[in-house]
Amino acid sequence: MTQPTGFAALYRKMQLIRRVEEECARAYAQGKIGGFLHLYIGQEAIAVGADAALAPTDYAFTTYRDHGVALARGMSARALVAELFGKATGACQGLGGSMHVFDAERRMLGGYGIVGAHLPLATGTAFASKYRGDGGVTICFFGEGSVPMGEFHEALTLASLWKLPIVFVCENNGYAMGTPIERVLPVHEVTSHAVSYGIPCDRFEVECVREVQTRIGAAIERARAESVPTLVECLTYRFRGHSMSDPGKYRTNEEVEAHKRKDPLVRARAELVAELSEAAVAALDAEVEAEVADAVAFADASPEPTADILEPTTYKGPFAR
Amino acid sequence: MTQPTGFAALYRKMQLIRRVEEECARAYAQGKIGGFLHLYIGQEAIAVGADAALAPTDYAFTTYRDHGVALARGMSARALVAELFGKATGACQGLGGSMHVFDAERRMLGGYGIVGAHLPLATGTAFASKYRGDGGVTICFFGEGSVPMGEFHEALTLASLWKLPIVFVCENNGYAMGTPIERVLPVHEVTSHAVSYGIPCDRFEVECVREVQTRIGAAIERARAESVPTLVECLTYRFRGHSMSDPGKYRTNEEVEAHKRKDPLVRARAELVAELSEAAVAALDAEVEAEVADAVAFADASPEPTADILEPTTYKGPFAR
Amino acid sequence: MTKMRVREALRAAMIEEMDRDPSVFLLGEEVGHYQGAYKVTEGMLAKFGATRVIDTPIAESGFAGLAIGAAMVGLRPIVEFMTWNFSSVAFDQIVNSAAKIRQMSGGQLHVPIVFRAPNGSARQVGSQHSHAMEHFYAHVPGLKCVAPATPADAYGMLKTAIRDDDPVLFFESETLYSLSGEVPDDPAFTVPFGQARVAREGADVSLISYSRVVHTCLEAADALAKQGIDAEVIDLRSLRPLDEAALVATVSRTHRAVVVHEGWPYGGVGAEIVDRVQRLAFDQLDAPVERVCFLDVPMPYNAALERLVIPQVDRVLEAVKTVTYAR
Amino acid sequence: MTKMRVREALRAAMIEEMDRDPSVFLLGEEVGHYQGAYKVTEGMLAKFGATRVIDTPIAESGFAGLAIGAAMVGLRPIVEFMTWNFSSVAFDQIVNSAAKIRQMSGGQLHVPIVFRAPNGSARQVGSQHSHAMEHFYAHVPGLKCVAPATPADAYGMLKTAIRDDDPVLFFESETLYSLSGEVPDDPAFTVPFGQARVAREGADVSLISYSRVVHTCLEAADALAKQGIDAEVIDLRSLRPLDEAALVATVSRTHRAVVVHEGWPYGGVGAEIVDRVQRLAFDQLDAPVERVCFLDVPMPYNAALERLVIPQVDRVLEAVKTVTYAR
Ligand SMILES: Cc1ncc(C[n+]2csc(CCOP(=O)(O)OP(=O)(O)O)c2C)c(N)n1
Ligand SMILES: Cc1ncc(C[n+]2csc(CCOP(=O)(O)OP(=O)(O)O)c2C)c(N)n1
Ligand SMILES: [Mg+2]
Ligand SMILES: [Mg+2]
Repeated sequence: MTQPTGFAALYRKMQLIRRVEEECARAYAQGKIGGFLHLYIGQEAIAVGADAALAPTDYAFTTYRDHGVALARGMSARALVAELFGKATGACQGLGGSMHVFDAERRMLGGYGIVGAHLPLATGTAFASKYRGDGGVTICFFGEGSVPMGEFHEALTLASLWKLPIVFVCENNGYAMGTPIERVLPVHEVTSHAVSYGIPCDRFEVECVREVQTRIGAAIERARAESVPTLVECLTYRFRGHSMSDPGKYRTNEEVEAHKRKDPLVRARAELVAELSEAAVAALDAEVEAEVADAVAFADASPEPTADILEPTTYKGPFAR
Repeated sequence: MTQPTGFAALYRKMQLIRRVEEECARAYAQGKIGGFLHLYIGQEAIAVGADAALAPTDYAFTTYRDHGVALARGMSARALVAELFGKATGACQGLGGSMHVFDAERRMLGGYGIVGAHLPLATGTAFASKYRGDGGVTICFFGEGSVPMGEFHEALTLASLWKLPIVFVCENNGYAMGTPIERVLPVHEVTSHAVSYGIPCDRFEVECVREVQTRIGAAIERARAESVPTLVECLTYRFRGHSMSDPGKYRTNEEVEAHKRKDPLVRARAELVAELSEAAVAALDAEVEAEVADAVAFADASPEPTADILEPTTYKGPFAR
Repeated sequence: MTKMRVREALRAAMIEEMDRDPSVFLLGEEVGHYQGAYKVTEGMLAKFGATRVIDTPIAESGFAGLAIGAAMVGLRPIVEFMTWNFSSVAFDQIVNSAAKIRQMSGGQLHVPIVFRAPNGSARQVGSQHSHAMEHFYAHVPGLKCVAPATPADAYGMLKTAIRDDDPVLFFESETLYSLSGEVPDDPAFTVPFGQARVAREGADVSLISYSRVVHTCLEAADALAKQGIDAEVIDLRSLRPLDEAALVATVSRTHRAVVVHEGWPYGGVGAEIVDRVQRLAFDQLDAPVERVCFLDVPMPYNAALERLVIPQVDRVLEAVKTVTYAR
Repeated sequence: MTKMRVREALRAAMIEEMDRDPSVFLLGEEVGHYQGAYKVTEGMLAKFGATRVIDTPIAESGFAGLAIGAAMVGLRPIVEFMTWNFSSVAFDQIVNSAAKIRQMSGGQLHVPIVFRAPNGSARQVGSQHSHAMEHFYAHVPGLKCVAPATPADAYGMLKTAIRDDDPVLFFESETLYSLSGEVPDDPAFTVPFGQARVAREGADVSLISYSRVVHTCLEAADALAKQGIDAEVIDLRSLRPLDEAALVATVSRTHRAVVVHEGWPYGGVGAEIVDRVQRLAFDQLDAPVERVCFLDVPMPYNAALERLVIPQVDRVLEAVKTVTYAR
């Protein structure tokens, strides 16, 4: 099977993220996944579009809502699902879980659980790229709920002051858990902060994955060429609750349905069918189904990690209590 | 002796702050004051002008550079100097020292040592005023060096979001310790942040104490009447080093002298002489000298605090280890 | 007496205190419209309105500091962190503002505030969400730290906390919220700080604990009873102040002790208990005090490994074996 | 051997490691143009330039996090906090990022970083500037904590810290910076972590300490010698890892121990030492272990009260009296 390229590849990745997460929701209900599970469903176009504009050597950081970015960066569905199942074959050997997915090889530098805290870290890999002069760029995703956190501001201050090659992507899905943006931010445009940090910005509704690629791509190229940070605000929507335990009562059905009708994945599929054919896209879908089923079967069959990994993942070398 | 009112009172307070601090510098060299000593010399017009626009029931917060605000609010020179000498008769019984001067009665709610950390506290007293509907306003002074700190941003977010009656006064003296503002802030106007927090702002060179009173006064009145926060940036200069241990090598003599030539205290004196007479102002100066000498003598003669105050200032009631 | 869950006991305590005293108010993430991330505050927004039950943005340092400021001038805030883990970004406000203002001001001001949240392990929430934060805070003079294990104590101690004139850090446990038990109907009922509770009397060994793992100790005591070992279980309830007299009393009865808590082994509340016991009851000890706590690693996500890291009955039994070895 | 001050020993260690390895760099407030708030980094900006000696704005959480991120991808940052007190606003980054990334990533990533700063009391700097912060951090698995007391150890341990592949928290003392002593000339000289040093041999009582108060203990030992009491002084140097063998060895020789450190009594490094001693050398102890540390209050500004709060020779002597009472 040859990997699709271009738009087909983007669609396929979005579909993969969607279907993996739907299966994860099911697995969660079956008790195969524990702890918190935050789904990215509805927001796939952002991670996929952004990744398409990144070089494989660029760095990416995101929040606990991290499956989309991980798969977009090229982590295998097997490694992701096995991680969520807490298995030794998971991306982080079952130690990280859903909120903390890492893939060092593919420069997916993690999902983080403390809101806002990963923005300084991402600023640090951008710093390292500049220090080394290796031409690397860092992309950092976060929710609009992080904007009141001091770390957002400290990261933007340092990135701007030191002209670091980083793109801050705010995935503004309108809610921080149950709290709408109106109860979070005095000024509802996150990009309003770009002015006081003296950096470029962009703000748009996420409808089309190719537009995401182009617009975040422009920020990535600016970072690479000029070593300048950009603040990008993507207006998006999550179709599910904040996490699996959230009944989502703070949104009306109508509101959710209205957004689902604008699902960027549905739009991408329709456009791809128009470009290729229903049969060609159906074939991609079938591939995805097989990949997802394989990932779940793989994760199911995988062994649990054993206690001997606890010490070497706390310190290198002899234990240091 | 009748207390002067109006402009004469403002001048007298500025002069008192200046002279108290000059004597404190001397006392520090004599070893009567320990720890850190951060002088306010050069910035007096800000605290004095702002205080003149406050009601006695309003709340004030500032940094470790707090003698000016304390005296402006009406703390006696005796209580201040005795505190710096670590005496039982000091404002905080000798426990706080120069960086932590409090006067609950005069609503001087403290000098704080962690840069940025008092901004949320001040937002809290403004919250309390609004909660109670008592018409109180809070004023919060801080250096431009605090602006990169997350707490600045969290405080402004909450103050704006909840429309709290507070005036944030940035005393931009151009340096955070040895670091000029250019190495601290990507955008050099602190008030640029007012836009992204959706609050009014004002920015001006501090030359005239009456202008400070008028302009900060407008912000105070807006806070009182409309319960709206304001960000005020006062461009000022400290004539001395950051603290007594700072030789201040990062500034040229010419730069310091140029600012001293615009000393708002000198200007206030000249204006007051023009309004009253040299003799009348000299009489005020003499009063101040007597007050300062009395304060130092009082502090010298005062007893040290004893160990029995340690427990009751840690907890109310029985000790809670 | 009314049977209620810990969640309801906490809510009842807050509601009664807010009814009693208009200066008491509640703030935190999702405490209002969402009815609380763990539903502790359910219904409170409707009852008290948005001026007294306040949803905050995610800005722990900001809203913790704001609440401390409000407390300095006479309000009595209850700050709910979504979990204690997130207090890590408000650490400075708790340690440098709340704990210090009484002292820095020479006693002119004080900070009557309660910080409360679930603490310790939940279930598979991973390394950044499983902290037992009391070990950081109990170290700090100026703070009080309490951690009830039952609905009655949750109720009575939260009322005491709200009435206290100094900052109180109130440690709950997600896995205890649904535990039910009898709670006195008397609204004047409070539980004073600094008094441990003998959760089970016994003569052979003392299991000293607090919060969730008190119940682990009680289970262990049942298992020990079958082996002919009569374990006493001490529920400390209050960590700072710590009930030294109760520690001495129990060790004087049993001469052997195991300290059981969530959180890592190095330092913290557990080490402090050991220090006090060896210092105050040295001659009573027939064996070194053992400790059962988290293994000294960040919390793993995998369920089996997590179970291994968190104190379980079997590890308590092992430790009891060690301290009773020489019997 | 060259005689140098602690300040110069630290600087020499940094300069040599920066010469050796281009991935090592230094950042912090006033480390460059100002030559360091305490002049530890004097001359380093001129030597290495502004890309490797970086003045930061006041944003500890931001620049600590930035440095951790840089370390995740192979740089080796040395972060100077102006003092450890200010790490309180970066607490989350140290505890939740630096300490956890190796584990959360399943071992894929690690964080070779050094945080260093003066720690503990200085002189009359008051309650917000006098923290002994090691008691918070030594609790946390994933971190290493060291606190040298001599120029040679400052030099050798800082080199070890910079070469370590995990986060190392390096605790200095403002009041030690001017202490001078012999430092080996060999640039290959390093001091491994986890090995205590016998600073003075003795047979009657062990004074167990680290950092500045090691010198207080040595003074106390001299005074005790005059009373006919032969005190052994243990300089732990490394707090996490802790040299258990050295603790057991000294107590096995003397059978009596006093732990002396800066910082408050509740929990922390001191309580942990007591816990290990009583657990690992219970049968060797002829008396309970005593502790001499800060009094349990925020640090007062007044000089006499500050002196009272901080461990002094007289309090060490008193504690020795207590543990040797039954001799
Ligand atoms: C410092 C901190 N406080 C609180 C939380 C609990 N929490 C987790 S996610 C979340 C909402 C975040 O919303 P947003 O940033 O908009 O991201 P989204 O979930 O919408 O992707 C909250 C409050 C946390 N993880 N960290
Ligand atoms: C969080 C924190 N970091 C560092 C310091 C050390 N420090 C004290 S004052 C100061 C400079 C502050 O400058 P600025 O805010 O401009 O106020 P100014 O001294 O000019 O009045 C620094 C770095 C501190 N007190 N708190
Ligand atoms: Mg959101
Ligand atoms: Mg300044």
